[in-house]
Amino acid sequence: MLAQIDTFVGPEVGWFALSPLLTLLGGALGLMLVGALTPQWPKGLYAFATATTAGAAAALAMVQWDDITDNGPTTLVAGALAFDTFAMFMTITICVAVILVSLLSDEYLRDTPNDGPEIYALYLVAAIGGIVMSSANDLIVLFLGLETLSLALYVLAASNRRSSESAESGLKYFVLGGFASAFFLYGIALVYGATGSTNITEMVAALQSSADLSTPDTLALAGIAMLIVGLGFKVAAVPFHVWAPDVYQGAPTPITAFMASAGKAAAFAAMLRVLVIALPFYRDDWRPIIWVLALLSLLVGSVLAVVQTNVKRMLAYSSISHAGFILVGVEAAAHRAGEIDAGPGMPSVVLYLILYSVLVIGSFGVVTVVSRDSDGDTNLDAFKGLARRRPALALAFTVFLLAQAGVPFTSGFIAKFGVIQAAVEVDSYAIAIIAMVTAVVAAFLYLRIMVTMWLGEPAGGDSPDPLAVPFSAGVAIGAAVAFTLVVGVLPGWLIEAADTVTSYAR
Amino acid sequence: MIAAIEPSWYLLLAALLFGIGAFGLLVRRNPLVMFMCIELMLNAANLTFVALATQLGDINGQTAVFFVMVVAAAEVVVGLGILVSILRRRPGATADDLAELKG
Amino acid sequence: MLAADTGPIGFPILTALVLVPIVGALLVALTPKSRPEIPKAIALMASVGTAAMSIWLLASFDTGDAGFQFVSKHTWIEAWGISWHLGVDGISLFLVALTGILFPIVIAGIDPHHDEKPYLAWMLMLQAGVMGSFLSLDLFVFFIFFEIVLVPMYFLIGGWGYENRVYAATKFFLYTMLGSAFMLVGLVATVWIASDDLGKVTFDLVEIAEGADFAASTGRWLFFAFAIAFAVKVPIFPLHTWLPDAHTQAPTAGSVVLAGVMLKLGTYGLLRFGLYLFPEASYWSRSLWLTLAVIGIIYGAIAATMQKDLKRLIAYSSVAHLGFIVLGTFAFTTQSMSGSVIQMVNHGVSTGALFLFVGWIYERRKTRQISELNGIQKVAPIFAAGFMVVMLSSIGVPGLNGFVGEFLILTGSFLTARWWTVVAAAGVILAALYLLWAYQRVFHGEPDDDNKNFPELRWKEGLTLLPFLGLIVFMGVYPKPVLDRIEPSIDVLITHVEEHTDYVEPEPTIVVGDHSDDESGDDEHGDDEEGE
Amino acid sequence: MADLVWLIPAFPLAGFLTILFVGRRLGDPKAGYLATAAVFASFLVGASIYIDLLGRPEEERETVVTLFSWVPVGTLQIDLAFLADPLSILMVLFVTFIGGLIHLFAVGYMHGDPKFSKFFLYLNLFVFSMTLLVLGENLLVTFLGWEGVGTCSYLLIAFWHTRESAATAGKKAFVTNRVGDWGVMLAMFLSFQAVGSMSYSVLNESAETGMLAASTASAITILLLVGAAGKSAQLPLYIWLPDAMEGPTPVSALIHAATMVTGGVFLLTRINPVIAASYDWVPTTIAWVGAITALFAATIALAQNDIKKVLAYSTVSQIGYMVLAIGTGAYVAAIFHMVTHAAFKALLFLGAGSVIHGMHEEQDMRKMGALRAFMPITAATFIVGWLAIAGVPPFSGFFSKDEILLFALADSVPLYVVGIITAVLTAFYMTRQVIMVFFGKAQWTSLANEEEAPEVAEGEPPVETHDAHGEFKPHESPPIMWIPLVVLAGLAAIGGIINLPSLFGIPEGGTYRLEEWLHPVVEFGEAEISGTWAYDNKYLLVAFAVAAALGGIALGWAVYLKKRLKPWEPTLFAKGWYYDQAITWFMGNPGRKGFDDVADFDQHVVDGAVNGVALAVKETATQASERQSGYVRRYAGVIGIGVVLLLGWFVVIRGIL
Repeated sequence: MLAQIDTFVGPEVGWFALSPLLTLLGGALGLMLVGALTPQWPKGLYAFATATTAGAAAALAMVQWDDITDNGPTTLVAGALAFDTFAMFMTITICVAVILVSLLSDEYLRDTPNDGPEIYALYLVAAIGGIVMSSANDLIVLFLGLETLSLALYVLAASNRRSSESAESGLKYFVLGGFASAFFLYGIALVYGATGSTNITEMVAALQSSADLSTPDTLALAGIAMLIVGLGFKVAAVPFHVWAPDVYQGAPTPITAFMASAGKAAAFAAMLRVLVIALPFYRDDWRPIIWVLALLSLLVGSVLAVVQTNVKRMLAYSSISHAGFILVGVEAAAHRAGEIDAGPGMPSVVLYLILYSVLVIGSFGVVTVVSRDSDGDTNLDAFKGLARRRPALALAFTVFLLAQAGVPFTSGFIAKFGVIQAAVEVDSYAIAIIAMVTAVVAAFLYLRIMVTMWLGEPAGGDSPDPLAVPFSAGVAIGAAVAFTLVVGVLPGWLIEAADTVTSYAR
Repeated sequence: MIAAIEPSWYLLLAALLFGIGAFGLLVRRNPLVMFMCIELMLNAANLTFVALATQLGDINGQTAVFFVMVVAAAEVVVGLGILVSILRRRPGATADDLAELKG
Repeated sequence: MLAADTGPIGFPILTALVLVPIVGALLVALTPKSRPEIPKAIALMASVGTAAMSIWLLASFDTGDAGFQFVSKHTWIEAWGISWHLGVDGISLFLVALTGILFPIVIAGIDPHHDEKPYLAWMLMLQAGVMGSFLSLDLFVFFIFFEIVLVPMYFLIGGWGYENRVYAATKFFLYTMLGSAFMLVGLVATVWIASDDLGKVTFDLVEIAEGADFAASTGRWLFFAFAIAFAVKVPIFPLHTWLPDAHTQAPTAGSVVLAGVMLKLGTYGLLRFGLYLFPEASYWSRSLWLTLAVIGIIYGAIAATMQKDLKRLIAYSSVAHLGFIVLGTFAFTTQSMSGSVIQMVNHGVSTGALFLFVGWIYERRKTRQISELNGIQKVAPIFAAGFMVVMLSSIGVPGLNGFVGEFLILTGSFLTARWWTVVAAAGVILAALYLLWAYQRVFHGEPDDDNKNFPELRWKEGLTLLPFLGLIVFMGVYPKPVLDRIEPSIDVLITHVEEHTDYVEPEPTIVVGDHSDDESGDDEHGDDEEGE
Repeated sequence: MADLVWLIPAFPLAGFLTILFVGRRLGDPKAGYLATAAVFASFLVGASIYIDLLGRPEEERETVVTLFSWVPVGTLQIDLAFLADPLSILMVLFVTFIGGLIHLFAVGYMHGDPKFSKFFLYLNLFVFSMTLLVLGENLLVTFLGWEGVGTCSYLLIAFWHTRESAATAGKKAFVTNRVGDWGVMLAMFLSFQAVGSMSYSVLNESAETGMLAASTASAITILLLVGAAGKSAQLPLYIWLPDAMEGPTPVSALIHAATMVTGGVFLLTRINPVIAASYDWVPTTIAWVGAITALFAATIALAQNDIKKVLAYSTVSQIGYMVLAIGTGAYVAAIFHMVTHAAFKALLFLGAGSVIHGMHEEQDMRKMGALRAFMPITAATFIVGWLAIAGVPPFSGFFSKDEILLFALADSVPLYVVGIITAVLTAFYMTRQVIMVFFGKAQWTSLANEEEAPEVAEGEPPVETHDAHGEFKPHESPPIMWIPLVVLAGLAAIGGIINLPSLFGIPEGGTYRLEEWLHPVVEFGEAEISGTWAYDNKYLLVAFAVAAALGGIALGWAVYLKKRLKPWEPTLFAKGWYYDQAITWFMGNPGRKGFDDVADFDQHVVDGAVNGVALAVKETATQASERQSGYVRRYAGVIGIGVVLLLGWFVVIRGIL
């Protein structure tokens, strides 16, 4: 390694391979610069620009996909980034999230009023961070991605300057986030000390070469503990979930949607990178922890949701229980970590991530539209009799809720089924059953919302004023519904795509 | 040379700093101080990096520190921004005053 | 069930049976609010079409063939080894037919009173779900239909039910979902474990059942994972308490469908996915099931006797009746199991009809409390007579459908589970007790002022009732055509059990009488033996 | 001809369907005549089949007519088949003939009832079921009829359903019968398990050839005895029959005297080879059940004041005789007595009906008396019936009862003693009734103006304008009602000839007709007991029997007409030994309590558990969500705890240990 210092060779950069990232980066910078230099753009244009950028990035990612499936995975920028289907899958997931969320944000921001290039630019930046996280092949790079994402999210959470809740959530998120990422960084440092590198490829090599793992390296173990703290915080796994309900509730609803989708997805991708890909040799050490985290998240998420009265908060808790479900998948992946036949663990996780992202954006999308009308009130009462005021919207929400409950013919069922299948395949029946049972508890929450929508008496009495659904938001929600149902009936293509992520670069 | 001082001392010091930072975050109400604690924790991590890098004779560990410094700076900027927007609404607010969201 | 490879016939009738209601539901949902008459028309067309197809199915079903017929099999989710595999055999045939026939009657005959459009949409959805569950031969497909049924039923109860509907609907949804939670895990486990024997991952029921051979301990765990879901659905004591609430609170149509076909998902599941998939485990655990069944029979009857709400009473009577079906299922004899299958249909018809009557009583008197009803027979004799016939069939009076099933179940069970049967037979006494007592309180005596003007049976109601009465009498007098179609499949199932266990179906010692009919009987059975 | 046996049930069924659809239009009295015609039609068919069988050699007097395969599953092959053999045809003959007469009577009796046509609807359905019962080729077809008659009896007892007592009585009859049916069903299952069939031919044949184990045979017999006890109102299940008198009187005559209640006796006779194949204690049990019932019911009959209640208990007692006969192997005697009893008991009931009719729905004998002047025909016929049941020669009852007593003695002395005592009691209480109703002082004149509401339940349609107040005169019934009485009286008088004993130098050809006729079904004839002391001293027995009858009558005469002795009617008898009350109390109190407890258990324990879980989750959630305090430093603390735990696991547990 010292050799590197003497004869410095600049890393050759696969520019095309990086094109999704670069597109997003360009988009972000473009928005900032052009937006700063030009007067207020015509309505909807910011959102449109953002969506197109993300769309382009996603399209490029798909192009890369074929390239990878043909030539196999590699690493980029001197092994800093992994260039594999896993990364691309997450890239697409995050881009989809950006598209939907930016469509959702359009009217919302104009009402707030908070319309301008900043928010959208931040979406793109956050997306970049997320993508870097999920394609990082070096822990430091991963940390950078994480911070990029997090800082963007802190700002976004606090972005509604008129709402004290927004500010509070921003601060809480920031303080706790900084706290957690400090642990994460310290974890990286310790692991670095144990393995002599932060580059995943070299780490694995080092661990393989180190003859015996029989005498466990305390330094490394402590590092792993710290890493799990950081990751656990990002995915909002109990007991590192404490921030999620408050932040989800306080942040502007579209932002919440973004956190719950892109944020969670990136975090789980990072978790897979760090634990499953980078540290398979310690899998017996960290798998039980994942098991416990999954258990706690499932229980706390589903149980606490029961007594909530604010829909955003309900969905926050439900997203915690979903995190538990995904952790079940991670736990399944852990059984086979580092093996040639990686098993269905990782695919089930990424599948769950993309499906859940769309679902949760759709759900929060409905909340956005409803709260627009009830000036920001997201209490359950605001949803009373929604079916009378806007049946289509109520139906859409019903679809999302049923999907989250894991009812067949929706994407949610496919997601849960995949995870359960993965868990069962490695004989971890206990957690699978627990997951399904807690899903029943969680179902109560969804039923509760549905009852309010369909059977509750709307404020307007018998002739309630119909509720206006903004165009772009409508498009986003409609797209989400369509995706949810289509995947629910024809999931084959997506499953096959997800199955390829097990051949990752390292 | 620095052989006089064992490398492990640096690690211990770093751990100590990290602990102080974490502890501070738990006990102090003033948001600014809480930020500082986070900074402290980050720098503890930095120190660890440096120490380990020298111990391993590997340059990457030390370069990492620079990245972290940048991140830390960015964090402070964002943090102060949020904090200012809060304090503008409610001067002298402490961390405990911000508990609207709960349950 | 070897005949699974009988290729799909020209017209995928079974797929159509599932899809037509779904399409109907979508069309209903899409109709504009301004034209309220269209949804009803569409719903009727869809359901009647389905009915027609199911009747055609009955007609063109090959009686002798024990295996699955009209099979249609297409790959669906290749990555997970899931295929759209539908088929019908003697066990499912009549449940499919009942599902097909029941819905148009209910849709045409019962008025939801408000929000007809979504009501119809949900009804059709429900029909599709039930159909799918009865037809599917793929574990995954079965599960999704089994599970999806909850949604329309939840909305029907919650949206068109009575005072306490939300509680009942939620209880129903969560309770059943809890059951299926275990089944899902068990189902996936079954597939993975079976894949070791089969060398591939497939959810195909037939392939697994015929190909895989589970170790006793494994099989038992898996069986119980399935059984819990079915036990809740049936419902088997002590998992039954969702039923009275759901029945009482559901709208009339909901109750009819619930009793008519939905409860059969449980008993059918036990036969198709319990015994067929896990013969060893189900045989091993038979005592448990027999005991629970008998408890259900007696307990349900006693509880029914003491109900103050007429609908609740009938709900508990369902618990008792389904106890008989479970008893027959786990007695493992040709008679008892055929009896169970035919009893599924019979119970559907009689109890469905009973719920119709309760619904009509409620429409007239706005109460279901027995104490508030009296002397109706004097003011509405025809109404009372209709109720009487249905009640007698539910009591199990020979010559009506209810008896045939119970008799077969008990006769068969007596061979393998004598003492259980002795107790179960006593349930027949109780059945008479609670129904006659209820009848006396509601229909006999002098009507008081509230009941003096109780309207007589209306034409529309009479027409709705007619098919039920027809079936009640026909299946009581001439069940042969039904039994002939059921028996071969049952024989195959029993042979399947015998192959996987040390069980041997007891043959009654035949005394070759000089009686020609008995000889013919023996010959016929001889043929079956060769057939197996 | 015998192949047309299916016509026998077909006619009543046709009548039933016709009345079902056009009954209301036919109305009163056409519907009644139609029903009557249907029944007599099947009687004619029965008669012609009888002639047909008579023309055949004895061993060919059996035809099986299979309509269709009813319940075919695997080894279980049950046809809807009829068996035309001496026994069944005999049953058909008297069921349809007496039934027809009762129909005819009912046309008059039910005249003016708003539900006239429905009444005959039920009656025809009943006859249909009854014929199924007796013609059944296998246990299941019999059971079909068995339950059918039970249902009809339920419908007819509760015919005046607006009367609470009627409704309750109907329910009681059905449920009690169900208890018996439970036995019959189990017997069927056992038969299937043992011989793989439920057809009598197979069952009996296997019993005769000894392929049927004695244990199984005994079990089947006892279970069928349970069924018989239910249907034929024997101890301990007789309780429903007295209450069944709530039904219209023709119903009591037809169902609860002549036909249905003999079903149990018929069934036991049908399977007599099985009884023969079972352990010795089994017939003895049967005999004693019959004997005790006979005596028990007779004592109760002593103290009844309701004209129909007396007859009801006497019916129970008489059927007791038949069962006793079965137990002692006197199947022929049982059937013989069944036939004669059907005649005279139907006669008595119809007579009672006529009286009630004439007394304007008065049923209390204490309010009657001296009616012979006002309704001579009724009185005359009733007296014939009285002599017949009392067993006075040469009336029919004498011969049949004597035959039974003969077998009883041949079997065991105690049985005979019980039998003879019962005979005395029978004669006594019947005398009492005849005197209270037709002789002595007219009590009704004094009671005429008294309010008789308690006796006449409201809701019962007045047959004609109630002129109870003012001049109240009993009147003879119209011809349509007394013609059947006369015919039945004739039967009751000379019915004995169908099975004369070989006594008093009656020519060989005339004796034991019935026994010969039934021989294909019942091998066991009087010859079997030849050589016993009883057989050798027939004349003595006859003397005893006659003495018993006349003694009873004389005693009754002395007590109730001449008032020589004080009537002895202990409350214990009047209340039927408190047996019914005891059961009713048990059902009402501990029984109902138990049921209630189960219902509560279901609501509070089983369902309570479910709701409890839900509540627990909710509670936990509330508790936990309070932990989510909103203070960021607390959150950090939680995270910190997590960190410590993780470090603990990794460093301590995984690392060092």
